[in-house]
Amino acid sequence: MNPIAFPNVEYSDIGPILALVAGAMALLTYASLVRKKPPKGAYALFTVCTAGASLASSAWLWNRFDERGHAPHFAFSNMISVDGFAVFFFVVVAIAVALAALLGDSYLRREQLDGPEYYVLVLLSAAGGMLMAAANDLIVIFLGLETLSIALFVLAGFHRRRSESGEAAMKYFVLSAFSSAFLLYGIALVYGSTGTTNLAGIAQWLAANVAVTNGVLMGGLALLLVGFGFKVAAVPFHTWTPDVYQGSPTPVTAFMAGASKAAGFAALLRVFFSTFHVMRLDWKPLIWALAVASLLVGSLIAIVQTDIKRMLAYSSISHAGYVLVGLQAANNRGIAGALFYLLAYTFMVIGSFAIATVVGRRGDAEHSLDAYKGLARRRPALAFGFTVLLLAQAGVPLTSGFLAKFYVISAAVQSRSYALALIAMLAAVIAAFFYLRVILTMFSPAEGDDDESAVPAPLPVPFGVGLVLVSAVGFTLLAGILPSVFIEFARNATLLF
Amino acid sequence: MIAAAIAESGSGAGFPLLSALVLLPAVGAVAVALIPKTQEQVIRLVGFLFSLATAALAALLVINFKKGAAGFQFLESYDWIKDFGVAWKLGVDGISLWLVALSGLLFPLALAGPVVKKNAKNYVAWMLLLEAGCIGVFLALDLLVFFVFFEIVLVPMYFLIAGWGYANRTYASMKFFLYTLFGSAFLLVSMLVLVFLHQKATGELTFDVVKLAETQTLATSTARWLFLGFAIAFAVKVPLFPLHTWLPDAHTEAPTAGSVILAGVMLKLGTYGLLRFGLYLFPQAAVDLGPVLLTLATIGIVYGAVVAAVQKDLKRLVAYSSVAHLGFIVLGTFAFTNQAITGSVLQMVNHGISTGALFFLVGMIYERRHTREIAELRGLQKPAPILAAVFTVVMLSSLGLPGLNGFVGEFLVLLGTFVTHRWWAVVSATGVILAAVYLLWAYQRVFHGEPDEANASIPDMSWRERAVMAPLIVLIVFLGVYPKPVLDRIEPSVTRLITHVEDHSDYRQPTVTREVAGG
Amino acid sequence: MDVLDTAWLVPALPLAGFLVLLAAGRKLGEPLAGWLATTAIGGAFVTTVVLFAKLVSLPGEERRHVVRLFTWLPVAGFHVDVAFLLDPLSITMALFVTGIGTLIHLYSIGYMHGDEHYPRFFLYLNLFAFSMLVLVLADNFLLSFLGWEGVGACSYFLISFWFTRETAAVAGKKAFVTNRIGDFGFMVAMFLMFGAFGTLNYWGANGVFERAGELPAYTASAIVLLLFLGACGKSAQLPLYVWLPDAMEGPTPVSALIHAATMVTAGVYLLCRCAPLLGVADPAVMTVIAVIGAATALFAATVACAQDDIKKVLAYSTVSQLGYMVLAVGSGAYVAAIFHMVTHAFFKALLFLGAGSVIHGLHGEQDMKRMGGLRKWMPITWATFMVGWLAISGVPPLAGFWSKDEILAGAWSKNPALWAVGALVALLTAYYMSRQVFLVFYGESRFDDEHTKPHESPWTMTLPLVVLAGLAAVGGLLNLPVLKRTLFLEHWLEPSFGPAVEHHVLESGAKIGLGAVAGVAAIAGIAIAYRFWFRRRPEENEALEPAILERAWRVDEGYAALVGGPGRMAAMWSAFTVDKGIIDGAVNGVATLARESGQRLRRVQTGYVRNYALGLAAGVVLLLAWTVLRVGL
Amino acid sequence: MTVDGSWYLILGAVLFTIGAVGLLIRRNVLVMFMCVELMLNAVNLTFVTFARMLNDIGGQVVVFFVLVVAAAEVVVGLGIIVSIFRRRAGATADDLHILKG
Amino acid sequence: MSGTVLATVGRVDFGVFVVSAVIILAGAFGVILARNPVHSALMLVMTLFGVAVLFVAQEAHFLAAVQVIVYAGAIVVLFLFVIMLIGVDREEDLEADPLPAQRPLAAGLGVLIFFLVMILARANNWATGRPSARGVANGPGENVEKLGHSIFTTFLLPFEVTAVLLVIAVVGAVVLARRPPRLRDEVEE
Repeated sequence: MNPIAFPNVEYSDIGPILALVAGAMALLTYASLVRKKPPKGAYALFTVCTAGASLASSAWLWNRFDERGHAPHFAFSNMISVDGFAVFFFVVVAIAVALAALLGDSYLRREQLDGPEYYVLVLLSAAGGMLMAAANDLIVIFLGLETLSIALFVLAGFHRRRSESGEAAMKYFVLSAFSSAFLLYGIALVYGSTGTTNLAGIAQWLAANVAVTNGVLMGGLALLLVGFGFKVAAVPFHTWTPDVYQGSPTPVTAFMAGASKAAGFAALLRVFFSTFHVMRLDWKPLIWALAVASLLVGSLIAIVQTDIKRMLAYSSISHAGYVLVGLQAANNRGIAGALFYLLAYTFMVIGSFAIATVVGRRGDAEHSLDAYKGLARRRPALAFGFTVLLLAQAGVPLTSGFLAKFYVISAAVQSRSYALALIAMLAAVIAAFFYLRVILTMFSPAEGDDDESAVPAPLPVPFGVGLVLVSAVGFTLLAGILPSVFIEFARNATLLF
Repeated sequence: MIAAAIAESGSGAGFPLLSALVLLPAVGAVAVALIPKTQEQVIRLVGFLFSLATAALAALLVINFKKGAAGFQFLESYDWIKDFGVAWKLGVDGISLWLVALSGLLFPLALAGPVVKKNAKNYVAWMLLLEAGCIGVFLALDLLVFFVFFEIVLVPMYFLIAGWGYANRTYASMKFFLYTLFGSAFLLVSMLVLVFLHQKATGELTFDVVKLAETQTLATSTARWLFLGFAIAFAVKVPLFPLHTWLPDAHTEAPTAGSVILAGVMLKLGTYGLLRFGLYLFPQAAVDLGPVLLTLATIGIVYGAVVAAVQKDLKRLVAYSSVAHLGFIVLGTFAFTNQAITGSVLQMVNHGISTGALFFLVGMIYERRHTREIAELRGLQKPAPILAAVFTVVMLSSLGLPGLNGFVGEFLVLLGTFVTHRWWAVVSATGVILAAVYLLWAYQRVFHGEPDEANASIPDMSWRERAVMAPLIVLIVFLGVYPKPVLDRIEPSVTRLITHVEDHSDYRQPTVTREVAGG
Repeated sequence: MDVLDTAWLVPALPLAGFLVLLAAGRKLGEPLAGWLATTAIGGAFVTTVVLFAKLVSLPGEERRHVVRLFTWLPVAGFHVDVAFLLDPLSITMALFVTGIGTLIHLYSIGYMHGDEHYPRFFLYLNLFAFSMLVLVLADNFLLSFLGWEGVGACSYFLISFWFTRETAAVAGKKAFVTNRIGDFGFMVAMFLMFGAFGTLNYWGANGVFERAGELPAYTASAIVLLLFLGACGKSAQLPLYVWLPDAMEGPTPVSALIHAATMVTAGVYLLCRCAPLLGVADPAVMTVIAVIGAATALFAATVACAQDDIKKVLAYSTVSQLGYMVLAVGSGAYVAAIFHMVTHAFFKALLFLGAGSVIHGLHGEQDMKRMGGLRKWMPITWATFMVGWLAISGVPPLAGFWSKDEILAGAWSKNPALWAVGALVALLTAYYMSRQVFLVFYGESRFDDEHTKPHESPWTMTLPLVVLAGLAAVGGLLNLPVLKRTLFLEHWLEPSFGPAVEHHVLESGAKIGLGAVAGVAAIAGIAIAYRFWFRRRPEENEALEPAILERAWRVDEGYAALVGGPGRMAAMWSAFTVDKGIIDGAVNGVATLARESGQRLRRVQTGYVRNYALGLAAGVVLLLAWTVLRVGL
Repeated sequence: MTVDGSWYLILGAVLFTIGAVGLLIRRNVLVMFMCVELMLNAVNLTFVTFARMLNDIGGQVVVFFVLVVAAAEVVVGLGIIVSIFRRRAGATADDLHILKG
Repeated sequence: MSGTVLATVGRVDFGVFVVSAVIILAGAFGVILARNPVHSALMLVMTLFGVAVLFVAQEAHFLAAVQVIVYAGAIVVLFLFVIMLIGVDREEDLEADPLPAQRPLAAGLGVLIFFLVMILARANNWATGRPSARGVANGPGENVEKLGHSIFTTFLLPFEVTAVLLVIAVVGAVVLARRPPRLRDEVEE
């Protein structure tokens, strides 16, 4: 029997992932060993610190790229690639974790679901997401995706008193398993036709066999797109999104919309743009179609929604369309645009769901548009924050949302996809309708508001949620007004592929 | 040539006046936002003072503007998004100068004039933000910066209509926002296509309007498509027939100050865009497709007037009159003669003053009678002779009576257009007749006749209202009698623009409209 | 400093009056405001007289002086100054505008006594005087146009002066709008001239008239026809005359000043001013002008025969007399036109003021059928009115005879048919004026003399009457065709009309003959009226007042049917069917479409997880199918 | 002669399709879930076949990981089913449709 | 090895394949057509066994063992356990689908997916990749050893990730299966 020569492993390469996993383990161990309830918010604080450690580790990685011998490279026997692209998503996911933890704290206490499980699952799920982003092997992507998803199934069904929550978990689970099967089948076909699941290996094979039109490979690619398309909620693989976003506990929805979508896109971008770059003429039309369908379907259905979470879900579908526009451009600007978009979107959408968390009140039930009536009067700051976030999602200038759209659309134009660029802009017009509708609702008086003496029911904004809002709104405005540093970040992330 | 013009203007260094003009109102908005809600008087005062300070800056700009220089002055340029070659580049020339001045004038009046009943804080803050946006649009010399301002103004205006408007405000504000956004979609895409094609041809990625305009690299058909894209966006904003239907709704439902700004300043964003970008960036395409726009403008002039005549709502009537008036501006823009374009620019200012004033007046009537239905108003001249007199002057300005400002612009436009596009000018001139029909008819129904009880008891203009109208009336007369200082500053820039069009297209201006040698 | 350089004072004085009244009119009140206004216009008159004297002292060829004040519109090649032109024509116009204007201001002080808007009235009057003076003194078309529209606006203000009266309001609007149709012609004519010459100046090195000869005939014809359209509006010619009869809703001094003596003659003035252009135009254009003038004269005269309103008769008479003037212009008899303009100003202003005096005396009564026998109540009014009557009827040797004679002579040389129409009009004029005099001043009183005590007017009103009566009597002296030397006006105006003027030379025999026929026609008219109307009850002559004439040939109704029917329908159709329905409908349709597709698409989201999975599978099939197509079957 | 790899692969495709169709037509969540297992097995079979054809151990390793994932998924999936259907009669997927539109 | 042996082996392999395929497909159809979930589960076991046999036929012995132990042994038992726990071992009415279009569409799409994959595969060979990219599978040596070697070297990271996955599964199972605590009345917000 041959002795096994373990590969040389440098764990600092996956420091951000390890930080999250370690945090989760620590939390789990503590909670199972110590009976005493920890002080209020301790879990959340710990999770935020973990995310902070992850961020710090990411920053360290990022800065090290400039050093000799630490340029972007593959690690763990070529299983992952340590590059700017990965680090970018580490950052995005870590931010999502921190924000989700802050949101979760008060929510869990309000809904009397407190305990460490939420945080553990969020941390582990996020680790899966990061893994997807860094993966250099289809099997790692698959494992990362499953890690992310399985934790999310649990989180979706976390609010066991709400039947919607269970239904969401159920639907998410069935459909996700279904799509994973397709993804896996796609991986198998790619494996068969190229002889490897390793992305670098695939790229090498493609470079050597560029002229061959390979049906199995292309079939595999199409099925990969099914799996990723499902994760990022692109039409026609979006059907789970509204139901799951609506049914899940709101902080979970926020995390899902932020981290899960980003991770899905990380894998999609890496596999399609980087690995299958030579086949871009084959996949661009598919992405084109998916982008158009997502843009239009997402916007059109969103305008007839009356539930805020559901509406945001549909809007997230149309946002996925924009990111796909960036991918469809298949140039560096497009990818950088997609990255910037995801960064901006993470803040916008988590901020938005933060407000839904507050307005949803106890039982996570009040998500109809009517619940937002008169918000501007009762909670002007909240209404202002939501307005900024919604306008950003609509793509109004001086917010990050505008630059994100501008970025991907400019990439599309650069690659001469004029029609797509125009469709994307027109979809933004449709989309603007429902964002404005929400804004309008907040600024219109609620029933009984005319009566000056009537005291509206208090709408407390917990500290954590406030923090989320401040950072979301702050980032949205900051990146909208002084975007250079963030754009630089996104651009460097693509250069350091 | 442009470089020389810039060098000659030379006032780039020193105090960043233009940035200050844009930022001061924005700072004001923030300042207002920080004052507690209950301090309504303080809020109003602070808001007014900020807009007044902005007006002072605008006046400073006008005073220091180098007369006779054609190029951009007071240039400022700072990198904004380096990766895209986007810079915070501001500059002013004879075309934008007066629009900035107009904004500087109308906003303090709009803030001082009508008093809103509720939530003064948000209202004032939005107004100031709107001012920053509007001034930004006129000063931006970077396409993206322009676009940012062009879009951002929608937000405050949307809130002003939706928050302080009349019964049908939701529909109107939504329509306004979405319609304009629809146009912007074409603008943004065309803009990007232009920029990237320019990059392909020259290797430089830049949104700098001057650079884009001075190196014409586009193929004819491409330029036409791009021009069309720009034109759609601006046509919506102008609004040009048949993209105008958002305007009556928005104007009618907006609060008085909103209507004033909407008509006075915001519609000019479209005409200014056509002039600054349509002609400057796509000279040949503008020449080729000019007749299309001329035709739409002409239809708009006649159609707007005809439709205005039978409106039942006084505010709606004024709104449709804007469609007609803006038609003149577009007509002049695409006539490509010194007189027509200079007239257009002047007409932008004139329309801002007179239609702004008209909306103030309609607002005053509404405040007194709580209706805008023409059928319910009658004989107001009897209880309110001063109001009637002011209305008369403004109305005469609006219908283009010589000696008042409206005539000067309209006449120059028609005169200049006639030389190059005879029949368009002739048909458009009938708009002058129709303007008299609908305005006088409206005046007759509202102010003449024997007032019934409800109308007989209204108060005349208050001192506050008189103070608001006074500067407008003075300008209406002044610009009608002695427009020379204004024309002298517009004309060099217009001449340069036409020379630019001639340099880059097969168009040649007729001799008769050219600058006389040594004249 | 040259005395002529003070020409700007002429319009400036009324303007100053206007401004003062604007600022402090209400504080001044009655009668100070009136006196102020009168002083202002009087000052202008005096200045004009001084200027006139100076101009007369100059040799003929130097009688053209331009006073430039400041640049109005400078845009590249287009340059318009605010500049005044002093030449015989403009100074003549200025003289009679300020002269008659002063008289009527004075008259108004009495007439408007007690009106609650007394200062406002004088404010408008001064503004009108200013505009009118700008119109006649301007050195270029555009400045003239400023005055042109300015007088239109003032006319609007003054017609609807008593704005609470619905009819006054409507009449004011109608006047303005109708004038605007003419102004449209004026404007387009200016565009054409600018296109041809690059300037709108009258004279000077680059002036339009100086270079008129360069114009192709068809351009010149177009310009002239368009200017004539403007003149038709202002001078109430067919088919744009309709506003003038309605304009009588204004106070009577207004009718006298604006709608008889001055403003309405602006069209004629413009045509005369453009004589050099008219000379270049196709002769057919002149014929058109002459025919329209003659037709208007005849048309209005027939209508005047059947009017009951004392002012309406005079209004139609004005239209008719303006037709005479236009006929003269069309015949190339510019001097005759100006001559008649002046004499007409004298006697028509006189008649209007007289009528005003009557109305004043009867406390607002305007129906002639309810007057009668006023001779004894209002002797001065009666006496002066008689002078005006005879003058307008063309009874020698009063002013009207001479000027009308000139016109008829011109018409004769143009075309005897035109002369025939002119002569017929002369007869009708004498007839309807006599009818008016007999109905108003003779016969028995038909008003309720129990309660109404007619009274003579105060001196401020009668003084102008007397002065005007004097002028109407001797006005013929201006241009007596007795000797060449006595044709003062013709010699005086010659520099203004330049070489373009055709000299109608008729042998004195023919001229005397024509004059005799005109005189006979006048006498005949008076005789017929005497036969039917003198001291008779008006009811006896209903046959002479057919309804069709009373309703002015139903032209107004026709226009109303045209504009009020199809025009209004078209506007309504545009506003509601096209704009609201089609255009806005399309916009809202897009919104509805989006919402509907949203609703439809949303139904796909059934809530059944198996359906979702089905959709996912369908997506798989689509992707695979596309791949298959891409790879090739 | 060994059986050509493509037979195995076709078998895998058939099995995959049966699993997919089964998931679409069955209402019982548990059975749907089993259908997923069918699909995963089809994939596993495909991987193993490819591994043999390519003579590459990597394919077999993938199957190993898929087995782990399947196990984890089953645990969580059944957990969800239990938590939902504990209080309901039957385990019919169609019963869950309060979220829609 | 002689030609005869090869031929025999070939025949045996063929026989194994056919038999296994029949078992697999029968089991698969059984899963989706059985009315009773319990029957479905048992049919699933049949398929799993068939697959395991084919693993063996392709020299993936370790995976075959795992397939039987983990899948057939653990997973299906878990299924059965849950079926019993929530008491859904009643028969499902398969005659009609309450969602009318579902069934034909499902069948149609399934058939389409299959044929599309077939068409794609027909366009060229199935396995076109570079052989033995990550180590030899077929040659001499124990399958388990080769697999283990690969897992602990090349696939070390994925292997470590499975640990995370299992932790999630445990935590998830606990979270989901635990009865929700009763609502407290007083809420600190």
